[in-house]
Amino acid sequence: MQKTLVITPSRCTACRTCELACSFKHAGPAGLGISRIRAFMFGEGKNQILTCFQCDDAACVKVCPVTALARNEATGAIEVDEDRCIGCGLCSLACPFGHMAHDGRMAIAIKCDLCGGQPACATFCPTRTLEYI
Amino acid sequence: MSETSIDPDRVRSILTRYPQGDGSGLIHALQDIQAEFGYVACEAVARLCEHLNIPLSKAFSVATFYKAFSLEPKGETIIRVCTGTACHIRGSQILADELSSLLDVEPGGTTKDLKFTLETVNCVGACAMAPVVAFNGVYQGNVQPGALTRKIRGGK
Amino acid sequence: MSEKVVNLEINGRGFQAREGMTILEVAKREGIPIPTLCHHDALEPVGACRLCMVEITHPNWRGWKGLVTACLYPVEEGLQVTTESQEIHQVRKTILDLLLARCPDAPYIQKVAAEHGVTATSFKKNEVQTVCILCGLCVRVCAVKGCNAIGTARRGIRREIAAPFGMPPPDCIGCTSCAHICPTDAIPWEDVNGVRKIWDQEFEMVRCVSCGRPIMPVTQLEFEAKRAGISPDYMTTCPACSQQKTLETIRTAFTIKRPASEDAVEAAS
Amino acid sequence: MRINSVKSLTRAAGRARGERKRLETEVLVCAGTGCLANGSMDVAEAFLGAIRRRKLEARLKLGFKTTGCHGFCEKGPLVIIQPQGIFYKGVKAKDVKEIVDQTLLKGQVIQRLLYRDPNTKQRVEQYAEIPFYSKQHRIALRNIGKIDPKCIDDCLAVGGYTGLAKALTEMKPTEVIDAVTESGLRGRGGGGFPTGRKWKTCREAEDPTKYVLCNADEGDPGAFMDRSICEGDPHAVLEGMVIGAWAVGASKGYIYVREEYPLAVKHLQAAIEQARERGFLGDDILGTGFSYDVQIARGGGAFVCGESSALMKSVAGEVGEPRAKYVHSVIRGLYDKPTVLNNVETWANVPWIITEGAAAFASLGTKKSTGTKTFSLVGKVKNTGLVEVPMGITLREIIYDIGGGIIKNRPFKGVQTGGPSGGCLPEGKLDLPVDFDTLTEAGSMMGSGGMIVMDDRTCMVDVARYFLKFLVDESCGKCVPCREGVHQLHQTVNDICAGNGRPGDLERIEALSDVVVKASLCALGKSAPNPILSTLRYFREEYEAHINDRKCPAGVCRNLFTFRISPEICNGCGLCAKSCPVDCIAGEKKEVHVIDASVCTRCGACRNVCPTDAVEVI
Repeated sequence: MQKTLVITPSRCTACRTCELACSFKHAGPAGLGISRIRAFMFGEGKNQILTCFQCDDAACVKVCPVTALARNEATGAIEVDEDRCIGCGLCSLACPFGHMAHDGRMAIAIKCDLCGGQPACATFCPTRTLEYI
Repeated sequence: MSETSIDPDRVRSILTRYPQGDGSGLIHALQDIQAEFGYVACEAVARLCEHLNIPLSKAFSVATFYKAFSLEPKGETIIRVCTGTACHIRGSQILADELSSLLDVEPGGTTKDLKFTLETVNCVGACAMAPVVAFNGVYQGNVQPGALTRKIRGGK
Repeated sequence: MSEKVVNLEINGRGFQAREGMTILEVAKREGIPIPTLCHHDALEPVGACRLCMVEITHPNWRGWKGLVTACLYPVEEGLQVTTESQEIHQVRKTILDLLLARCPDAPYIQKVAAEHGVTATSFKKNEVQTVCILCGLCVRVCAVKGCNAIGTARRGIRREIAAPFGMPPPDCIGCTSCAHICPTDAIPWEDVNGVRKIWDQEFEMVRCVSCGRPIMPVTQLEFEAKRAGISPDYMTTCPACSQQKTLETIRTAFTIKRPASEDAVEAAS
Repeated sequence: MRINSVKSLTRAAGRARGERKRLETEVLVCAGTGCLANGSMDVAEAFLGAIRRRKLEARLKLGFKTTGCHGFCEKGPLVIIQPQGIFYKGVKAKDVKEIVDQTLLKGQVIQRLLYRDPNTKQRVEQYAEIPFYSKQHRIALRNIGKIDPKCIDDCLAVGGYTGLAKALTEMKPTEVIDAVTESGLRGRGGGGFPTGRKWKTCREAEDPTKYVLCNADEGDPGAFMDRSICEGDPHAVLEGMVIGAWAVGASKGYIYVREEYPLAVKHLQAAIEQARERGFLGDDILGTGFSYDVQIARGGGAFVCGESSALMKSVAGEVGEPRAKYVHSVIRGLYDKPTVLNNVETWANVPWIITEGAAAFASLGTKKSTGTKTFSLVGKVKNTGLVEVPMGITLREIIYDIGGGIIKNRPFKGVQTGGPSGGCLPEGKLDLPVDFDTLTEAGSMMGSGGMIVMDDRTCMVDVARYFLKFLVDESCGKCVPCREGVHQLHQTVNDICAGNGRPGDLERIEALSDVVVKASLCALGKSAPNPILSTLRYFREEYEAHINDRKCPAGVCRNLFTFRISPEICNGCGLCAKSCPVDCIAGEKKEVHVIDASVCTRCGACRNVCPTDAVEVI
């Protein structure tokens, strides 16, 4: 069965290790990249983690004019083909949850790709808030 | 851009010759527009694009790519100096220069009074009579320097 | 594309690829660098810049070998590809040298040329200097988006990228895809006070329903919603506000409806 | 009337021949583009008027018709009187009365209208005896000048469409392809690709929708073979195309004609309509059930559209930009369908091959270049015009025997073949046999058949500059090496011609040319440096004179010489002063004339008219 990223916010201490892990994992030679996952601190027990839901009927996929977004059938993640992306920004506007970002002015789209099946955020989460099971 | 207004009826009668939505008629239709109005007027091309269902940018690319089309109205008399190889080695460049300085236009240009358009053409296929100059499509062969000046001065 | 698998060699190493893939696709997949200027994976290859030239030969070709563009050449069984040689370098250098004569002030061309050892052009600089290398990416991306607002004009050395009849292009939706894909930043545009200016045209921008930040031109919103078959409402909130909204929704949902200890959000798959 | 079977074709041809046989005399007036420009329409009208007024038709059983180009355009307007074969050249409307009175009514030949051999000074009466014609062997041009191209019956009378009938009723498509293969026919448009092989690949392509096209774009400046065939024998082209369509299995086709050839368009259009009426085109051709139809696509004026992929784009109404042909157009051509594209001359040869047999064609020419080839022999040669000769004939035979040598017997310098993609060959190569491979080896190419003869007053640097300028204007501009590279080559040569050449220019030209050849996208770019490379190869010293001595020895590059009238030679005839467009030559009659160099534009008019060659280049 396909694994999913399960988030249990009640365990989150907002330590932001997930953000760092994500940045390191996706960083190019230029240094830290933008994290595809974000932790929000609202006090003990109320912290929240946001990352892509990998929607079934994903708006980002629908609006992309060059089919640069496609689901990786192995992991279930919607991935950006960075060589196809033309940086038009439609996907991040279309995402109703604000889960996508663009690196700088109209560069290519950035989103969670579940690290191809080994999400770094889950691997490094110290509190098992993030589990890939 | 246009100096003469484009009669929509004349455009419409050209459009009826081409099936709607078939872009392959573009070059022919542009040729008809060129022949009808002396140039490919923007308004006419815009109507053509609607008719053939093609983007205006494509029609513009085609109209500027091919030598047959002019975006500006042409003169009453179109003088075409053949610059084919045979004409070139028999001195057509001298004729082109002569006309250029006489009419005070570069090849491709039209005199301010819209009387003459000077063009050079790659080859009209009348190489045996080189050098050849055509006045509104009427060919004149074995043209010597000076003859054109006399002809145009005489006709002016 | 056919499913037939063929064997080929690149720089002496054997690879497998689907028949009909281009040399560039296979090389990219295998991490073999081939420089390009006019190529983009999302767009039809056209072979205009000629920078991706590689040498090919085949055991059946009786010693014949020649240069082809990697972006266009489809791989076939037994093909032998060389991506680097004295001759290929000479071709690439000359192309960049020529482009530098055309666009001496384009930083991107200066950079790529320098990477190939060309720091100054050996040719006469063109009279009309520009930063446009005529790679045609802008025209192709405009076509892919379905707008076809801009195109090439004229031919030869006088070729240029242009709006039809020098007027603001009627088919332009103000999306700026042309400007973004341009490797040399040759297409100017700006957003000022909720108005976008590009191709001598001004576009009123849709503003984020929450924060009021300009998002995209009204014309583009209509166009994109229609093309994607989604409601325009999907794209009237800026990403930051969307994120905030999501956060609020989750917090409200979980604090009111369920005890905090049991909440779990699954990333749907 | 529709012709529905081979039998009824035979009957129709018989009738048409009968009509012709009934005539005792026939007057043929050439109405090709060249003769028209010389006023042959006036001549034709004068004849028609005289025939009507004097009721010659009935009195003499006289036939009259205007024909396509005889090829000897320079001497036009041409009038031929059959069956005697009397050949009059330079006929004016006012000569018509004399021709009627003397020749038609009394059977006397008018001496002054006869062709005079420039070398022997002899008047020649018979068409067939004129050296310009006698050395020729006409296959592609077989009917031109004999028939009225606007009249399909005239074409049937000389055997038109019998090749088609044979192919459709007696041969399988594969047998047609085999015949064309065995004939050794190679594409006459420039590349010389074996026609049979092209057809075979197209036939075997999977897609059932196929196209058969004709390239009548003839963009090479200095070439007009295809124009003459389209104007003079359009049915031969159509017949060839239908045979080709039958062979490969196509049902639709286009003829792509240059917009600069209005007469060719007119005649082709008329021929298509007549052929449809008679059932040689359209549905159920000759009652065999086979269908194929042709439309004319008028070009928009772009040399690059002679390149096959660009032509196909243009037919589809698009910008004529070539694409890389890593998948050939016989597999993926017009609208991405398998497409056979041949040029006019190639198609015109096909019916002959079918009727006369592949062996007859293969027996002509050389082993690898069979058959004949049409050339437009122009430039500084005495007899200019269209010639068709067996392959393998030498350049010398064409230029000296057929062409009569160089105008005013000046020294020969070079001959340019193959148009802008070809090259210039020097005196030393004159004895080379003319065939596809030999010309290519020598650094030129066959091309479509333009042959431009140059004398010592042609500057080879200027010729290279001319072709480069042509190609700069005609490059589509899609790929960098052609757009930017040829532009740079042109700039350099322009500088050399203007007297601003620098040491090392020639080496830079060669290095850049090498890359343009290797890296350009299409044949236009790949062959663009040919004119400069071939002139550098054979006439390098002329470049060096321009660069090192700042001199143009031929007296063409206007910054690099002045004219002077040699006082020793000048006989004071005054012709130069009369010809000077800027009136800068002074001198009394019978006195030495002097050019005012400060006013002189170096147009060369004086040098051209001087009977004693007194005008010198210094």
